[in-house]
Amino acid sequence: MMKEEIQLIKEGKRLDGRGFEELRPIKIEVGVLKRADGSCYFELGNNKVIAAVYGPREMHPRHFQDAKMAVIKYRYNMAPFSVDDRKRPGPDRRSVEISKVSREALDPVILKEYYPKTAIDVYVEVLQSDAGTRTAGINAASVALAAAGIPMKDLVSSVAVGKIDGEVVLDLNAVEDNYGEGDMPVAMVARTNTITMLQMDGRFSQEEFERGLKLAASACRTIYELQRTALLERYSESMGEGEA
Amino acid sequence: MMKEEIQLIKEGKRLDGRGFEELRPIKIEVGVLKRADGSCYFELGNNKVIAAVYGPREMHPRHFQDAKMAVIKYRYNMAPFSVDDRKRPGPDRRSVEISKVSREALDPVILKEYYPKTAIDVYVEVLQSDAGTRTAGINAASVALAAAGIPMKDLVSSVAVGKIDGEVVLDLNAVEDNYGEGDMPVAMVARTNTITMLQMDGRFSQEEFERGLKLAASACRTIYELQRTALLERYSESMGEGEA
Amino acid sequence: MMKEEIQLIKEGKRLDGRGFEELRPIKIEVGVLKRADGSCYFELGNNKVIAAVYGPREMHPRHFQDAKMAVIKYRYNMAPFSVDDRKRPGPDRRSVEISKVSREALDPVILKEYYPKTAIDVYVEVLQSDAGTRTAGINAASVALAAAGIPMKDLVSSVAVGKIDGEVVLDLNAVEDNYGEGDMPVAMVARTNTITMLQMDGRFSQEEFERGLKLAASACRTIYELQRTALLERYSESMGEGEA
Amino acid sequence: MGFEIMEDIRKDYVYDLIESGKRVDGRGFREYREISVERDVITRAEGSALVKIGETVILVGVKLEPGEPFADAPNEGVIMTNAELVPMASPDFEPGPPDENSVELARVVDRGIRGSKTIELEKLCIEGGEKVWMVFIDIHVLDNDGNLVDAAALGAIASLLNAHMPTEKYGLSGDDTLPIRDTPVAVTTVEIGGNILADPNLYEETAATSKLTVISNADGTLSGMQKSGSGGLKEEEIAEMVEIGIEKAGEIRRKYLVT
Amino acid sequence: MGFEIMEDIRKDYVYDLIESGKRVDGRGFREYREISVERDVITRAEGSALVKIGETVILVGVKLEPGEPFADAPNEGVIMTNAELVPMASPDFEPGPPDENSVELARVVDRGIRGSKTIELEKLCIEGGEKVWMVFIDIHVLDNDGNLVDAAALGAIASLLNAHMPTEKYGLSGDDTLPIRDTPVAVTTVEIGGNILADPNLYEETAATSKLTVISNADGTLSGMQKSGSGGLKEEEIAEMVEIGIEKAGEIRRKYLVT
Amino acid sequence: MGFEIMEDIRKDYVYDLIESGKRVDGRGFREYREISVERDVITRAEGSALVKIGETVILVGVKLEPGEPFADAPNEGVIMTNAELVPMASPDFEPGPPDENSVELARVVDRGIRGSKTIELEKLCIEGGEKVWMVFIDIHVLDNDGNLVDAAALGAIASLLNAHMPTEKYGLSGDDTLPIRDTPVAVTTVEIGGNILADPNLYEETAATSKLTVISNADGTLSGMQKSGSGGLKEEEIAEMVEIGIEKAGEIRRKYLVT
Repeated sequence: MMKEEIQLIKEGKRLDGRGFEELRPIKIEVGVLKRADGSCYFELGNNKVIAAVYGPREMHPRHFQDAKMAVIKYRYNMAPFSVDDRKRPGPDRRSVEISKVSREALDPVILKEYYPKTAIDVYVEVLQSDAGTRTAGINAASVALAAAGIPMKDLVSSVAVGKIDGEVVLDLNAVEDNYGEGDMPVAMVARTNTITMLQMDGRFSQEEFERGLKLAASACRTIYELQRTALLERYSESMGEGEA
Repeated sequence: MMKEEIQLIKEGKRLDGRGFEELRPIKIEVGVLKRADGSCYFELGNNKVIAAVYGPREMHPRHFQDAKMAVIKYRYNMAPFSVDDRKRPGPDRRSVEISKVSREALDPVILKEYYPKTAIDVYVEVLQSDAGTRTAGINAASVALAAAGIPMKDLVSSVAVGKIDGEVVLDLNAVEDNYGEGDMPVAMVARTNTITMLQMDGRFSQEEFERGLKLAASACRTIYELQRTALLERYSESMGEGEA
Repeated sequence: MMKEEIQLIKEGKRLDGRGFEELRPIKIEVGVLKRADGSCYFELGNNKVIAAVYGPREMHPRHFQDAKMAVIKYRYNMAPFSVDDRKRPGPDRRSVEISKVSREALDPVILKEYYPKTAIDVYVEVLQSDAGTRTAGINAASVALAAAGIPMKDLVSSVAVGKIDGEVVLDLNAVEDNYGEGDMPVAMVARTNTITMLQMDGRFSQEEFERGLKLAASACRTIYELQRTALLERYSESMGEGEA
Repeated sequence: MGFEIMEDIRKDYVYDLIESGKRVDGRGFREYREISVERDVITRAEGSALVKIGETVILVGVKLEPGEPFADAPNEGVIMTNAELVPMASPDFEPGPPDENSVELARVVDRGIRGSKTIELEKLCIEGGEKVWMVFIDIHVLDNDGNLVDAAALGAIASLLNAHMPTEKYGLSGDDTLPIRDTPVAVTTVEIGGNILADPNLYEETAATSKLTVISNADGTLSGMQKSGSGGLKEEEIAEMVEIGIEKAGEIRRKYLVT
Repeated sequence: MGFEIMEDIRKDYVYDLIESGKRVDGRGFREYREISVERDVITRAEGSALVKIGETVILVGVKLEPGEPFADAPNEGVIMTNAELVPMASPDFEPGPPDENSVELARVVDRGIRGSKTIELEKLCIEGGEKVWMVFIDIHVLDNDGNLVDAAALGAIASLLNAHMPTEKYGLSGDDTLPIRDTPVAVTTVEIGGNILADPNLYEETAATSKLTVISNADGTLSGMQKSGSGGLKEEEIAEMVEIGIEKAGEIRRKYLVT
Repeated sequence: MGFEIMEDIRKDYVYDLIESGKRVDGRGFREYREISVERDVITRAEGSALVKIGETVILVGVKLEPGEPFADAPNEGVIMTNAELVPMASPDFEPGPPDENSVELARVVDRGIRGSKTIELEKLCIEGGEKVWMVFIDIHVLDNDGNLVDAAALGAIASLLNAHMPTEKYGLSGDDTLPIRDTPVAVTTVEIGGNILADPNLYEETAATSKLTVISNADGTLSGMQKSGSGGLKEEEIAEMVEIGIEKAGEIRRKYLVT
């Protein structure tokens, strides 16, 4: 059925040595860009993404303004060299859909009514891709929004679960995604267990789905702590600067 | 000269059994869509088209408004599966031209000065094509405009005449169009014999052209009666509903 | 290194018989179009270009207006049949760049502050190309601007210098451009020796570059006189007309 | 943007009604509007279906043409799913290239079919590495009264089930029918004020902040899911939505897809 | 939209003048403005013609290149006609992809040439099913003072008549001239207040509500027709327009196309 | 357009400072901001470099893929240079197809590499006339604080110098490294009030009316030049700019490109 059969689990370990419920290494840097109002570099294994936030700022053209709240725009974009076969620049159908679900993943926590008639632009650039870029992008964007001082109820955290060799596992890499049986990206407000993004690809039993969702929730809590820590560090740094 | 010679007339009859001056079967249904202000489903043989009308409504962007009258917009569009070889979605040069001449076919009867600064949008979707879709579209649009309550001087009716095996005949189907010698779509206000669309393709002598035009005029009068009947039925139905 | 070696200089002469510092024949006609506010036909050897100027006129859309000065727009466009292999209509990357540098070549002489909030449109159509079309276009546009009555400090003149068979020569034709070692289009206000466009392609030593620049300056002075003469002739003609 | 007030009032009306246990059209919370599926309406297409859910009308056409396989699957047919939200279908749809809503609609339907491996793509190889069957699934929305995705997904599988192979047209031989091995069905629910409603109509869709589409197969497994809208959902809500999804899909499958 | 009043005044002026039997430039109702046709102005093109009708100026270039035939006519050359209403030609033309007016212009000229089978496409086959000559007819409008279609059609046929085959450039053999067997000529008339005027200039074109282009061939047959504008025409008016069309086409053909 | 006053004030500030011999960030007139070049940051690309000049950040990636050669150079590899001024990098950049600034940036970098024949294209032939290596140089601007072109050109040559051939991926044999024979370096200066400043930051770039990029090679020859901006330059100014160009290029080359 598949292009080729590859054994993705050997002796209870995944090909990259991870356990079933283990995240890839995460690295977060806040405030990496000068021009943007807020920015965040996010690494998830071999995924490297940057998110930048501009706004609240004037909305153009004016007839797209919302008189009652800010309009969130989200642009997920892959650098041409971020994937194995060069990607033609510009949006394709995949990035249009990812931009939509990512925006909706963040939308519930942003206090948009504070800034009527404005636009808040979130730009995510994927510099290197290894499966999981949309979740990495949402994690980065969430931090960048906070760093830009956009009032938010909470941070959003995101991770995917998948199915390989019949097992539900956390955070697929590209090989697992290509040869696995399913992928399920999730975003949530980790503290309240509120799911703000949920997609599925492949084939899951109802039980596998439920198990996967719980696994994702638990990993989102881990990511949430890393996001908070990164913001705190940045905050204390800039406080330090202020004192100096 | 042609790709292949096909005999299109056998024993005084056309391949589908019709006589030279015979229309394909016509079926008209008014008010087939909920959201549109007016709509009409029109079948002409194997052609299946729907027309929908929205308006008069606000014109965007504003600098396209006409201070003295409504602006008519017409969009002729083919569904990808409406033709033998799948058509790529979106407008091509052919549909751009058909949209223009179709709009101009209807323009003379619409009392545009009643609604200055507004837009009246006419959308025609070709669901299945068998030669004659632009004429079917104009017939449907004319009825949909009336059904939407747009004030009109009269209905516009449309049909094509063509030339096959040296004979001028009415209402070519796809095979006749492909292997015939000429096609001439006509639209007119049947009651006043006012021609509002006239195109020609192929080769006609002056005499053939004049004969063709008369043939089209006569067929347009037939179609006009069918259009009126369909509108009347719909009108009495909705009156009936009103009483109930 | 090159596709094919072609000897471009034989016995001290170039393939078309010109000396190293010799321009191709130039022909200038002013006021060749009725609709444009100013126009100029310019021939440089086998290059044939027309420039047309419209404006100052209202700027659309309004948010591109500059409250303090006119906005100059420049569109360099090649007719599909102007080159050996048919060019697809519409702008490509090359014409986008040429339009930018050409606009910036003319910008310094136009008294834009006289007409705030307006647009001045410069359109250059290349009808036949033989290397040097951007310089021909700038020469034509400069004259067309003057003919349109746009207030200018001075005319801009333009020419390219190049390198063939190791020699720095003036005004490359297409064969020389294809098989030569470098090309360097220059535009300047000839009277004040102010360079307003400078590009380079290929490989020049610093000394060759400096020599080339001087050669271009000298040729621009020649072209400047031809531009002035063409405008004067046109002016005296129209004066003559006025008297008649 | 001029109709905001009306929209607010309408949302409140829908909301209040639901709070009192009712829906605008009198249905039960888990009840679908009337569904109709008419197949083979477009004879020019290899497969087609006109689907109505209430007043939502969608026409799906399937075309089959020989084409080049993807480099990473040289012996498999290719699925291309496209959705056109033509401006005829709603005053909110505009002419132009597909926007994010049409793209999402097409991709969700596509993933449902792909995830369940509905089409036996490996049987659609004509000449390995050179020529395979391209399956174009075109979703043409004619009237939008809400819940486009369920109608589109139903139209897609109904069209596929009846599609024939145009082997003769292309001078090829082989089977007459498109090889189909599953019947994915999409079931969409929305959350309004803590209540879960199946098959939202347009008013309900506008009033809801979260929507979940659940695509499930004949054996009860899930082969696609998509949350949309600017609200969040609780785990329990999702569990309920999935349960409704599987249950309703079964009903729809039995009624409209089993022949 | 700011010049509407001026436009109205101008329309009235044109109209009143015609009512009194005169045209703005003093011509008779069936009279053309001065026509000039200069061929081979663009040596980079295989054929070209600069056509002026009054102050309307159009440059047509014909390029010939080997390319792939269409699947349904594997042994025939391919005609591609394109028109660019470049913004140079009129304050009303805008940069950007072809709008409906350029598309219509190109397609009407194209149909005239196709309908009359002017180009012997079957002689343009290089290698059956693989390689045929592509005939690109590019219409470049330089100055628009009305009646673009007659000028464009005249430029097209004049260019084609003189076009040579670039066989050597592509290492091919064969005839030196493009095989042409007819000379379609377009004649456009407008109706203003019941009067029929040939060769409308821009003012007249704006004042008229109906325009008819009639394309006819050397033998007097018709090979194309296009009504445009937002008005209607009576059968008698069309008959008169067709009659003028055939008559004027004959005059133009004799004067500018017979060598 | 709402920030014009601030922009004017800022321009005056920059201008006045320079008049008094100083730059906004305290640098000397011919001094660059701090430069950093980090190579091989993107392992998915065959070559890459993250370049920072002050707070300007650019990521360049080089991808190599087999493709078709151009007809007029059937035995040579193909260079494709593209620049994306993604909206992340500046409030002034907008999403959408490349505008004139991105096109110019890509073309100037491209010409520098082409003019110096940096890449030995004749060694990139896989199968004459059929298959050659395509070299995609993608410039991704992440943060714009001025002087994009020097950063982009430096990123391009740094990426090329380290790029490996993905022969194995495509089942081909051959050398492991991309054949590079020169190291073109771009040096940009601006003229403000008669003063020439190297490596303008964003404020200076905005205040200046003329900018000149000079690209020079290891042997001191020039392989590209581009004046931009709406002002003019005197011959002496250009001479000074070229001199600075060659001098600074040498320094940068020694420091960042020689390994």
